[in-house]
Amino acid sequence: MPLITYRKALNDALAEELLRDENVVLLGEEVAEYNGAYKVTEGLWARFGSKRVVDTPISEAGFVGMAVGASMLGIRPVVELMFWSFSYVTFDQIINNAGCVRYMSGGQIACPIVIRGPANGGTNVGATHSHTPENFLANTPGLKVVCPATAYDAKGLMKAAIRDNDPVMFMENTLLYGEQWEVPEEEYLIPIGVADVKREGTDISLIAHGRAVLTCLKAAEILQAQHGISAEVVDLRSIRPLDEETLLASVRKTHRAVLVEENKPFCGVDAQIASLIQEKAFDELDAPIQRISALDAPAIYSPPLEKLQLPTPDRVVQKALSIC
Amino acid sequence: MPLITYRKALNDALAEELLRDENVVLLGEEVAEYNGAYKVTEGLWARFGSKRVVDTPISEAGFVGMAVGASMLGIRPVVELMFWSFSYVTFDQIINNAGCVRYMSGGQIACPIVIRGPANGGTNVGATHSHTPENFLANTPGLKVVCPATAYDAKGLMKAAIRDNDPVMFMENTLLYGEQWEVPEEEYLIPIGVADVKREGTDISLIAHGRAVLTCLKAAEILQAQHGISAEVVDLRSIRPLDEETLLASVRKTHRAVLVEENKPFCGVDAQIASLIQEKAFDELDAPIQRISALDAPAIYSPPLEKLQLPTPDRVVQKALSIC
Amino acid sequence: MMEAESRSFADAEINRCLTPEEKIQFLRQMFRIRRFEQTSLKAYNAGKMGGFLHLYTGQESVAVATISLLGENDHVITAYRDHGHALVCGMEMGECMAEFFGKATGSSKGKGGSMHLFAPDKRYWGGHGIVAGQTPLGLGIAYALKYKGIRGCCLCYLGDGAVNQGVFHESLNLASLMSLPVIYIIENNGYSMGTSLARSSAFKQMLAQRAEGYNIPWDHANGENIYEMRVKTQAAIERAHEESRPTVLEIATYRYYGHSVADANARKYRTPEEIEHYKTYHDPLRLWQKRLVDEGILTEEQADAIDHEARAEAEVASRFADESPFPTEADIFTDVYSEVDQPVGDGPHGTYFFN
Amino acid sequence: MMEAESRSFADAEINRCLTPEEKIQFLRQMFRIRRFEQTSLKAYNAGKMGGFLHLYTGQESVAVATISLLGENDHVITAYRDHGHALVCGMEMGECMAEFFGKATGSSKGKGGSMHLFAPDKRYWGGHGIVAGQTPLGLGIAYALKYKGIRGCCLCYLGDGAVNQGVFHESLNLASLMSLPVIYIIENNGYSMGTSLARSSAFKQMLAQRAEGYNIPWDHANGENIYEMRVKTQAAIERAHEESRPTVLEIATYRYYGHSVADANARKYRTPEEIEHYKTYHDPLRLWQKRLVDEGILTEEQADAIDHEARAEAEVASRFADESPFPTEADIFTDVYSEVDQPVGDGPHGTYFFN
Ligand SMILES: Cc1ncc(C[n+]2csc(CCOP(=O)(O)OP(=O)(O)O)c2C)c(N)n1
Ligand SMILES: Cc1ncc(C[n+]2csc(CCOP(=O)(O)OP(=O)(O)O)c2C)c(N)n1
Ligand SMILES: [Mg+2]
Ligand SMILES: [Mg+2]
Repeated sequence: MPLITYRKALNDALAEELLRDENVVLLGEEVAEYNGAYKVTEGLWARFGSKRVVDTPISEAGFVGMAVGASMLGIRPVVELMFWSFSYVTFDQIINNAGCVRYMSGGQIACPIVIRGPANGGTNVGATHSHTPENFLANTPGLKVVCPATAYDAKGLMKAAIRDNDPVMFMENTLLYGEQWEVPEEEYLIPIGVADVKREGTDISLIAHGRAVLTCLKAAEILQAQHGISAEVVDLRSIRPLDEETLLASVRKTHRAVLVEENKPFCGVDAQIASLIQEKAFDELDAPIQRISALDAPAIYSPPLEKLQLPTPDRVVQKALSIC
Repeated sequence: MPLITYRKALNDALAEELLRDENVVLLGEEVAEYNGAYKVTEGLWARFGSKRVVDTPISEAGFVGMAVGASMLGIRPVVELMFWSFSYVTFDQIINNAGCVRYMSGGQIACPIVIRGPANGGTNVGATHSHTPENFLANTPGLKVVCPATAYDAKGLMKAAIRDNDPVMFMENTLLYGEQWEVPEEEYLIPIGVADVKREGTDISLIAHGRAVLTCLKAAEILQAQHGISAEVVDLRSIRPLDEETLLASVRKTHRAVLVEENKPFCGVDAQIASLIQEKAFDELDAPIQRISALDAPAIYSPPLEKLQLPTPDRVVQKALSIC
Repeated sequence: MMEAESRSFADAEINRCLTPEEKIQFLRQMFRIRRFEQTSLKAYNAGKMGGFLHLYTGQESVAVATISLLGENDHVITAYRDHGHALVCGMEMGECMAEFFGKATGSSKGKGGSMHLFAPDKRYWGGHGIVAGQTPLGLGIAYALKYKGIRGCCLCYLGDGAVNQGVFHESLNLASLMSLPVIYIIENNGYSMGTSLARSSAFKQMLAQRAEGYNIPWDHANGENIYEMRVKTQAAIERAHEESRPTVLEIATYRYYGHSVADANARKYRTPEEIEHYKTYHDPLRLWQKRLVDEGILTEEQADAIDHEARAEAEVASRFADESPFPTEADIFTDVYSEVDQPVGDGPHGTYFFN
Repeated sequence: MMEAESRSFADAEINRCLTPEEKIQFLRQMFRIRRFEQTSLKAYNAGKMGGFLHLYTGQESVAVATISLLGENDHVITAYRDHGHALVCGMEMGECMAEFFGKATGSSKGKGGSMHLFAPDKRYWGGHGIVAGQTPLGLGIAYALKYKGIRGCCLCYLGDGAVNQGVFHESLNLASLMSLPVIYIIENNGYSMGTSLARSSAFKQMLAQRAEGYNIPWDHANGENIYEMRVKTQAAIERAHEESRPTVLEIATYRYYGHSVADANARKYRTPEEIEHYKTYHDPLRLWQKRLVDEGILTEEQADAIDHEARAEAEVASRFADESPFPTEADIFTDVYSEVDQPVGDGPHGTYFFN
């Protein structure tokens, strides 16, 4: 299988879906002529033209709302937020219009929209540009939320998201765009709501989403090599719907769990996962579930400090050792 | 002690602080001449005039941002959101400007603002008007979040919030405005970050915030009367900062906990509380922590159904029995 | 307004071509809205429904006149004061009233309430509770039409208070920049809740003039005058259909009741005289009825009969709503995700609900 | 611009009263900004800092001219392209450069980065990364001044792309309605990232005209011409001071570098000729220097000396930044809550951080 970047995987997914369905349209700031601030849409404007790949002004509430409205008539907009941090200027359109219109219309209206872009810290862009709102969005019944950790997952999930009839919030990571993974040439889709065991293990479950999955894989190597501990790494992939079965099965096997995320801790995704595990696998737990999240302050700018603010393999190892 | 309503308690707190500090100013839609959509500011415009009690247009992002800016120069704005649901059109101003300006300026700038208003379902106003974003806001380091359940707490916490040098998100409940409690005539403040044991008990801890506290108190009565179970009711009062000690002490005493909130379940406040308890009192738990939240769908309009969507004493009793 | 100008609206081609039956139909629609709302108000006061109820009474002519011009590819979207638009777009009184009552037979199965009436099959897209939240949605409908190559437009209504939400301005810029066939109709009833126009908005001549900054044509019309509104709306529709360009049209109107039925101050921020003056001299229903009588195409008796029919229809709707069942507890969880309601392939996967 | 008009700006009272030293100081400030940025660019390319770095090079005259008029009760707030405003407001190169390097000696202790320079003691309120997010903050500063009865104003800068954020419009309405002494200065450099003005904004004559819809006076100025900017800014300041009324002032300018240093397309959406043309014929630094030489108050040699001083100052700043320590891990948790940093009474109560 060819090695391609996470960025290219997304780009391929978008191109394939643009080709497949003429109702798919990409919208966002700098997505067309500029090829995307992070080049995820590179070449698509040249290939598909100004009708299918559309630059917008800096009006997130306006163009997200516009895309929601268009989706009600059967258009399938894929809207880029240059950063998910900017979702806060269009939060109302996402939560109330995309998230509630189906319900409030008694099921008469569907909203097949994808909103995508990077949601991560770690690139020294400061507090306002480093938000990770997957927990806010997944709190909202009516929205789906996916956070792919690899190029393979990014491609398969993006194609599924575009074909999905519900609004899908698709969270990428600028630190992953340049990373490579094996991705098959043949078409494939990954259903939303299915977690992936990225590494099998028997002693402890490391449960994560997004880039934290890679942090866990590194930690698992260290745990194996230096401590003889066999860690299983579960990648949630999709936050809502959530594949409870897979993560509970892992915990039932290992009886210990460390949850790792780049989200802030208070009411982060892993608060929910911890709450779930302790409720549904209480008697299986040999130790309290441990969590590692971003250090609980606004994202600091200072480059070396910011690295410490996000979960590191070392912190995961230490936490794992504390309960093994 | 005189019995006064939750609404009057807030009104008194606002009046006292307006009188005490000339930098306190109330701002919001219909807060002045109309006396407030829910009459929390009744009489204040007549008493304090147009400089201190200010009507705004329907521009939440504009006037919240304006208030944040004014607070940087030492004004102490108390901004009403007619509903906390409308915070989504000003989410960026709250999270990025109020929440991050202190950090990003390296502590040079304080933002002594209070944003207040009702955050609750249960009044048949539909999905877009029934949001309870205390979990989103408490996720955000830099913001404080309080959710008073009684008139007494509302008054003491509001006065503390106005004097606080950090941005405080103050969440009221339209269903409580008309309820009465004893409130002393002498001045008092309630420090933010201190929970309150609203009822002592030995067999199980019911932990809640906002109106769910009252639901728990009713459930505790039933548990006592009909099942001989002694339930302790812990009112968090403040979500961030959080009085971990008090809630953990309760769990260490009762060894069982049911968490009750009107928040939606996924990454709700109680996900965090559950995560905390299982981590810090793992060996003290005799049963999995149970949670009762709003039924996990957008708020339904239909009046009888909406009643079922929020936690009821009966559901709390059933959950408690399931682990007692 | 000058007598001559008023006559010229009546004489415009778009109005001259109206048949007497069409003109009478406008009256019928206004009566239907008014009687429907009166019946709903009674039901509200009897505790048959909850929450808000934003009456359109006094503004009926706006929805009737503007929507009367729409063809089969033209769409409508509005805010929470949506009863008039819903009925004129063809929704049944019964499904609307049942929605108010929170019944399973309601247009949204009791899930939306009075602010959220929808009938996409009639190209009526709601009913939206967040002030100005519908303005980019209306833009999106226009976008979809243009994208699909359909010659149509979207009428997007908003209030005089709603113009101060930022998203409306973002929408104006997008509408002009992308050349979209959206027509923003500002129903200026002089108040946003208890706040008069002058206390909520800074402007030069009128609110619609803000469109100028976006190079969007704008106009204003008197909401009492159906002929005038039709002329001005028609110009906007032609601009949308022919040039795919947006318009902002401000219509002066008035609401008789409070902001919503729960508006305790309804009679405080406006003088009773002001309200009475409107009812007496500017009631669009009364004025149109008089005009039809003057034009000799209707007698007072016929008008009364129309009124009676409307009352009767509203009564039937109310009974229907009353007798309908409430949704069940299980219904709370339907219509959240299409994938749960209508699984595709081997889905749905994973847990969707977390209680 | 007509020769005569240009002369009349120079002859305006506000410019005639300038001393030679003041005029030379403008040049010095422009050199300081430019050399500071060149040094920072070198440091960026050497990996001394991360994230974004939005160079103001080409626009220096705007901050210099407009801020030159401010008195002790006048305030400044801007967006992320903030180096020029920061230096002109009196921030030291060292604290700014250290901030870029993420050092504990930085103006925000390394917590804010280049987009977030603040000096409230100099009435300079940042440095804001969310497009147009600063526009209501500027309004709030003006609000506070008026509230306290202080005769002052706030200059709030934004870009040509930022005008399309809704919150700016909400701010305009509030500014006019509440009569606040805020002056919005649109630094129109023709591009928002890679998008030209024409592709991002619909307008009639110019962006500032949108102010008209809010009954706010507006004007425009040529960013090459310090005298003109001073005249037009002064009019706005007087309006703010005397009448407590807002103004929108659009200033035509140009940035030489990409949107940020990380802008890979910097030379794609604009032709190299366009950029060269600006540098050659419209460089504000060069133009002002020439003018001062023409006015006979400066020699080329003196100008070179000023340039040298600026370079040297920037070098010192860079060394200072380089040699400064990074914050410690514990510093991550300070400056989040004042109550934690400076406890009042028996506080703080409860848990503030949740790792
Ligand atoms: C963002 C937001 N802010 C506030 C409200 C509360 N609210 C509902 S309607 C309304 C007044 C709107 O007035 P206007 O736009 O003139 O419309 P009208 O009610 O007169 O039809 C207000 C303040 C809301 N629903 N949404
Ligand atoms: C709400 C928001 N959307 C998008 C961005 C990303 N962004 C930062 S600057 C910028 C361009 C702004 O252009 P302009 O306002 O003209 O200012 P200039 O950079 O030219 O000074 C964009 C799109 C952002 N920071 N905030
Ligand atoms: Mg109105
Ligand atoms: Mg620009």
